[in-house]
Amino acid sequence: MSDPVPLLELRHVVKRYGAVTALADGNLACGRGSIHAVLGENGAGKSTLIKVISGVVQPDEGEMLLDGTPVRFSNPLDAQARGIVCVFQELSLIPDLSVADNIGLVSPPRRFGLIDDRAQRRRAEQLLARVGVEGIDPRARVRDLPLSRRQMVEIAKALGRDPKLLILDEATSALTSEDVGRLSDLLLRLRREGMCILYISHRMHEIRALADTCSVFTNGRHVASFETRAHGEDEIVRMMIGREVSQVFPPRPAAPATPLAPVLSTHDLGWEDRLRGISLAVAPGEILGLGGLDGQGQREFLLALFGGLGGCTGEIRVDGKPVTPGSPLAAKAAPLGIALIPEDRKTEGLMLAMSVADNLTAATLSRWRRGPLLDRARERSAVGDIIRRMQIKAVPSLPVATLSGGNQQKVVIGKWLLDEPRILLLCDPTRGIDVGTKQEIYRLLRELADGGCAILLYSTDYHELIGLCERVAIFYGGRVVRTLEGDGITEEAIIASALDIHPTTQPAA
Amino acid sequence: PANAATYDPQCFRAAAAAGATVQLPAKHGPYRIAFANGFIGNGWRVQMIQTLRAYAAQPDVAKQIKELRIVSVGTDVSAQIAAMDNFINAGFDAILIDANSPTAFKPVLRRAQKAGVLIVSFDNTFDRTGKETNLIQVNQDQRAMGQMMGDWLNSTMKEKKSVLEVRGVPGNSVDRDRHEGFRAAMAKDPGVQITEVVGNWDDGTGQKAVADALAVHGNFDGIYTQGGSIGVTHAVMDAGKGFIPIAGEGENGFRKLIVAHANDGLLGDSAGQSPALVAVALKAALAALDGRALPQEIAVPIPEANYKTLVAGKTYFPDVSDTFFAASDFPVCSINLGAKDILGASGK
Amino acid sequence: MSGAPSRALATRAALASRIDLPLFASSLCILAILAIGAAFNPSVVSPHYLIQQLQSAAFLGIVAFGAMLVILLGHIDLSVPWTVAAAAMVSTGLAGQGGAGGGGGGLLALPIALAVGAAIGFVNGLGVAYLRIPSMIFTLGVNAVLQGLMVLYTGGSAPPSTAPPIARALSGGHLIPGVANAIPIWALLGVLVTVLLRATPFGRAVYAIGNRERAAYMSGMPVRRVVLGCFTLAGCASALAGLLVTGYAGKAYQGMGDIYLLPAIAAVVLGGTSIMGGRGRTSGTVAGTILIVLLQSMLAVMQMPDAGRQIIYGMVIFVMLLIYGRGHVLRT
Amino acid sequence: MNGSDIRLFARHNAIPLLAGAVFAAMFVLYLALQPRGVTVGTLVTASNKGVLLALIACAQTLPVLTGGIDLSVGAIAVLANCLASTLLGGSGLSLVGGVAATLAAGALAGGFNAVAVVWGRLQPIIATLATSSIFYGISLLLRPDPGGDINDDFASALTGDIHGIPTTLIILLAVLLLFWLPFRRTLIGRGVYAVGSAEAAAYMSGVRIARSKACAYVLSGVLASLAGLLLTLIAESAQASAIQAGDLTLNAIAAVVIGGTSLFGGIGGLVGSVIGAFILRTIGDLLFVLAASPLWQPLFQGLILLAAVSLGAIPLLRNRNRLESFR
Ligand SMILES: Nc1ncnc2c1ncn2[C@@H]1O[C@H](COP(=O)(O)OP(=O)(O)OP(=O)(O)O)[C@@H](O)[C@H]1O
Ligand SMILES: Nc1ncnc2c1ncn2[C@@H]1O[C@H](COP(=O)(O)OP(=O)(O)OP(=O)(O)O)[C@@H](O)[C@H]1O
Ligand SMILES: [Mg+2]
Ligand SMILES: [Mg+2]
Repeated sequence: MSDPVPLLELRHVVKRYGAVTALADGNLACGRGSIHAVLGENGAGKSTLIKVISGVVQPDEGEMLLDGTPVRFSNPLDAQARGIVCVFQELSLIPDLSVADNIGLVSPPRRFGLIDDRAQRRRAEQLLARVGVEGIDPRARVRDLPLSRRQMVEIAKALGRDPKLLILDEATSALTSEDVGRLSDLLLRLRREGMCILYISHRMHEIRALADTCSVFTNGRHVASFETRAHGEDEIVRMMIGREVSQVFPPRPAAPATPLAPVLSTHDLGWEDRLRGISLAVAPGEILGLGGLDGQGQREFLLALFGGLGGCTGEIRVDGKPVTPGSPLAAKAAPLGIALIPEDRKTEGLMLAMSVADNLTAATLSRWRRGPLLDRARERSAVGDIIRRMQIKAVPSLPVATLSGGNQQKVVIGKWLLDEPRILLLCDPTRGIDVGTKQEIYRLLRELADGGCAILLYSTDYHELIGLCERVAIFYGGRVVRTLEGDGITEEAIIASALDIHPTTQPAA
Repeated sequence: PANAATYDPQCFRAAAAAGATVQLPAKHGPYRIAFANGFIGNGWRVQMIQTLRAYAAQPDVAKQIKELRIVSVGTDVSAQIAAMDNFINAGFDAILIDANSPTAFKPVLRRAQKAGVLIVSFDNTFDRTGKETNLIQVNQDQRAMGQMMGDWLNSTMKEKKSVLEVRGVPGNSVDRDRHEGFRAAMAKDPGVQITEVVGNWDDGTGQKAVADALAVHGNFDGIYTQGGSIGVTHAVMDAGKGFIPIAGEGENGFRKLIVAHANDGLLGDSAGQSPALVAVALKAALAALDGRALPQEIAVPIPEANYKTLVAGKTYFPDVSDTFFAASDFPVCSINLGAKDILGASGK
Repeated sequence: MSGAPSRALATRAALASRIDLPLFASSLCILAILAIGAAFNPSVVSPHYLIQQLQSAAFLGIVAFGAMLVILLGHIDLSVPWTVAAAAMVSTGLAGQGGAGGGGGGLLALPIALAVGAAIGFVNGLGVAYLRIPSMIFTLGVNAVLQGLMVLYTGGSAPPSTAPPIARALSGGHLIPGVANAIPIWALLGVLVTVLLRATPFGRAVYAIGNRERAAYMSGMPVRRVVLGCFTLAGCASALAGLLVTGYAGKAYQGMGDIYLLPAIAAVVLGGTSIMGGRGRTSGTVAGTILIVLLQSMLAVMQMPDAGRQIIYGMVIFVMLLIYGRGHVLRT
Repeated sequence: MNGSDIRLFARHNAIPLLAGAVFAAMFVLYLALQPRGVTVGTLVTASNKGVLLALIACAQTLPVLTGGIDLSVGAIAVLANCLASTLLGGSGLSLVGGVAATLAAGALAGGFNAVAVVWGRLQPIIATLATSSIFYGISLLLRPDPGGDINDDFASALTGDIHGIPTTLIILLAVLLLFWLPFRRTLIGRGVYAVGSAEAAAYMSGVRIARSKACAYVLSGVLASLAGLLLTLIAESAQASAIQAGDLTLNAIAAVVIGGTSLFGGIGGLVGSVIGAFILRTIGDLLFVLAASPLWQPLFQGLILLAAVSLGAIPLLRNRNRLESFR
């Protein structure tokens, strides 16, 4: 450590939740003017560490030093008063308030003791401009913004508090690469201005591009801190998960000699002003990627196929026959056999307080029936099978809330695997998931495709699209602007089409 | 002295001999009459409104009425006050009211007085301040009713050791008056132990309360219930400890039970608030508007009948619903409405 | 997660599920009330008195089962008062003595009452599940409409209101000597509701919807139909209670359901069902019902003035809730 | 305000604006059908009963905005009614003291709810159900029998008119302008919305949750006691009536919903609730001027109530994203 007195130092911090030790030995030191990455598997204790630093929870043991003096925060407000501001993984925006209200939530400009709306809006505009998203109207309700915009607002809000220490806990998980680029520039600028930044992400390339130092955690313990350049990516991953991650993406099978008839196709599918005439087709065994900037209609497209949108125009065909799924119930039922892994697992994928087993069988209850009653024995053995098959680290009878994010995601996927879908729709399924788990999920998707399942995969991570998909449809403004195929699926091509730039060097596909 | 001077003293009997009288300058009919009802969600109120319409439709009454406007405002006091204000503002000649509160109408009474509108309150009447000149109150004397039931029990009970009193809705003035009257009657015999439960004038509540009291306190020598008499009687029957004298309200079903079980020992006395009070109130309003002198407090005779005096088709109706209130006529006021007249009133 | 913490978690969860705090606490409270009552008057612990309480509890308890189904969804049914009254009044009116279907002991009264209750519940369910109007407010409106309908019904025709024999038999008859039939009916319903909630896809969906409706919908559960079903069943429960109360009191009348709404909700919540939905058991609701009925009866029997009764009643619910709240804090 | 401001405002306040239009239509119809034309008396009458419910609805709105509910507002109003009926007999300073003491009692009752909900962590709906029973019990202790002695000059002045404008309407406007508008722009006021919209996010952001919630319940108690005070002045007496308490509470919830405040919290405001309350009150007035048949009146009232609360469903029915209609 070059800095004699680090801005923040944690020594042997312990945090227990009842019988669970979330953080067993938390050590960390970070100085001004640096970006410090915290790495670890899902459930390694990163978020817990952050929560301790930012006053959300109080440590059971150990000490925390700010500028060399011991501190103890009893709530987030305490920490903020000392210049520690956190962008949480779970967004901390208030959906029903305006963007400006959110940015000035706790310390708005005031006149005569009352909030000065005009000054607050001006300040919001400045901060949004500083993060590079001038396009967001400060008067808009946060509820009306797409997730990626919200994350940018969240970052603007954090900056508005003049932090000495800025913490980003997977703050980029929903951002598009363009936003990430903008954010990186901003962070580097802030570092130059002397801010200390704690950065948590599962995206290795971002960490390599940004971080000066890294700290790795496993099972709640600090295992190593080092200069980012000191170790290669593979080494760091090995430190995190204790094994080699050789090949992230499974090999693609050879394309079939005669192209199979599509199992699912859309013709001129439209919905409100979010989907404009989308025609796509996917064949059994194929993984079709959906790419593009966030919020260009990819989610709506998947939702429309799954019966979640009313008033669609155009046509959806399954096995060549026109269908109009009116609800997820209809979409999953026999002739269609569609499953959707939703974007937000906490509100759309899981009943958090219910047990892992109940969640796993939630989509297939009618299968475990004998007469009018549920056959518990069959249900239990099915749950056991899927837990083993997907290597979910979970006790079936415990609430699914007690699982780490990665395992929660596996439960969501497992729930639909039990239904043996013919068509699987996935909406950003690896958001906030660690490398090891990601790899398992990739392998699983490939396995399913090989078994004849047609897969539509929307991802904000273009490495995933490149590594997994045979074809990638790029969305822009509710349309498919380009379809990339085979070797044409490159980073440059994806970015260029996502921005709706037509590179002259490459012929349109 | 008032009695002699007032109109039709047979029907409009003064509650107290020295009570005030009301005489307004005579107007010319036909009149615009309004009725500001409160709650409507129980059988008594529905029957009362039916009685009013049946009575008002009788030819000799109908010709005195230009308009009869009825509103039911629910249980909110302020809404009822507003309804009265609306009627005053709309220039009605007289307003009938069954009040949600005995005390809440002082201000609106002042306004009515200023506007020269006659107010006739009945059933749930007002606690008067004594300054009103445009107010007539028509009611059965609640205190007397309580006392009457107490006296009857005293004279009917075989032994007089313990009595069960089933009270009405707490905080209500009718409950208070009947209770006081009953206690005054019972005070004549200080040896009697009185157990009190709350029945809310509701059959289900009263039945449960009586059943519990019977289970815990053993038997009683007599019961006075202010309401929910059918439920109370069933509680006694279910307890299987034999019948005891029961003094209760005027429900047709209670009277049917008395008749059916009088020989088994159900000595019953039934006296209650008659829905036909509204007809007396209307009659009084019309008389007062004609310029006749009336007592300010009119005590309508209490329609009482007991196991010895019940007559089918007159004081009880075997073919009519249990929830019908059997005391539906006041012959002294020439109000002779049978069950048929009242139940037919909805035809129009 | 390593093995050790998950094993610890498993034992903790097992412990938590074995000791059902609300059931335990309300049972203790029931015993305490009985002890205090017995000190006041020993006949309080006589079988006769206790069975009588169970009979009253059966009426409230049947309503409470319906309320529980709806509360488990995270909804509430405020139309209970007039559902009880309407089902009772219409069924006695049509099938009671003197009614059109009066023959055969008024046997038709039962199906008629259930049909009326189901229809009302169905309308509630339509408003809540399909129109997406908050249940608290929609059922309040339906309650007002029912009151209006019943005023018209009684005003228009003065229908018969004497309890039909079947209502008397269901509520006060004795298949088991000394035990009013309402009690075994309640018990039977308890078993049925438990099976429905614990062992059928419908029940699983009820908990799922109460936990997170959107996730249940996205899992392809028939969310709207389940909501509709629960409200319909709740309507049936209120209707059945209405018919039993008719049999008990000897007549059907307006306002007969007023005393069941708030106590039923209190019973469900005291039984440990979360008012937000997704958590709760039949056994708790039974205990909560008995607790409420016993408390009300005991306060009346002890000649407590009404002001005191209200205050003590409120305080007991309050304190019980605080105890549960603490238990919850300890568990998480 | 420019065009886009107005559009945004209209979009964010669609339901209150719709409710306002409905109320205007109903009230104009009512006035047009007045048999004797519109007088100050007509307006005072409409205002007095409307403002009473409006104040209770305001009291209900604050807890609802935090995502809670207060089933004891009616009981607090009745409690204040009973208390005020013993305190407002005098004149001058003693009158002022009586008013202050009544409002303080309301604050105390609200404070009790606040302690239960915020620090006791009880579910508001059931906690306030329990406290309403307690408050009603205390009302019965204060006033076992109906009655009370109120300075009638004071009462007449406050329930009359000033230059043709109903005094109670002025009081209501004062509440909205002097309390509500500034309150919404305080940190606590915004905290009320933040907590109702997303409690965890608000905590993470450093909003003082406990303070905002507690404030909502205490202020709710104060507003409810203000309504109780008004009831005392309208009736010049008090009655410990459980029915009246329940009636006010339920009507207030209906008014809140009609006025566009979400029962899930975070959306809405006092102005909408006031409009909702006036709509409810105008239903009865319309039945009066239309001379509806008495046996049909309760049914009409129920149907109109049902229709009015269903207004709030219109935006949802328009919603093409089916997910949005599931929480
Ligand atoms: N509220 C809690 N109650 C019980 N255990 C908890 C709680 N919060 C965290 N834990 C435990 O602490 C461990 C570490 O959780 P934490 O959220 O810090 O992981 P993480 O490193 O942020 O994972 P991810 O990459 O998924 O965000 C989890 O495995 C969990 O078992
Ligand atoms: N009630 C609980 N009991 C035990 N553990 C819990 C509980 N609630 C949360 N946890 C743990 O807390 C950790 C963090 O939970 P959180 O809700 O933050 O997941 P997450 O961090 O969003 O997951 P991810 O980052 O992978 O998306 C999880 O790993 C989970 O194991
Ligand atoms: Mg984390
Ligand atoms: Mg996490």
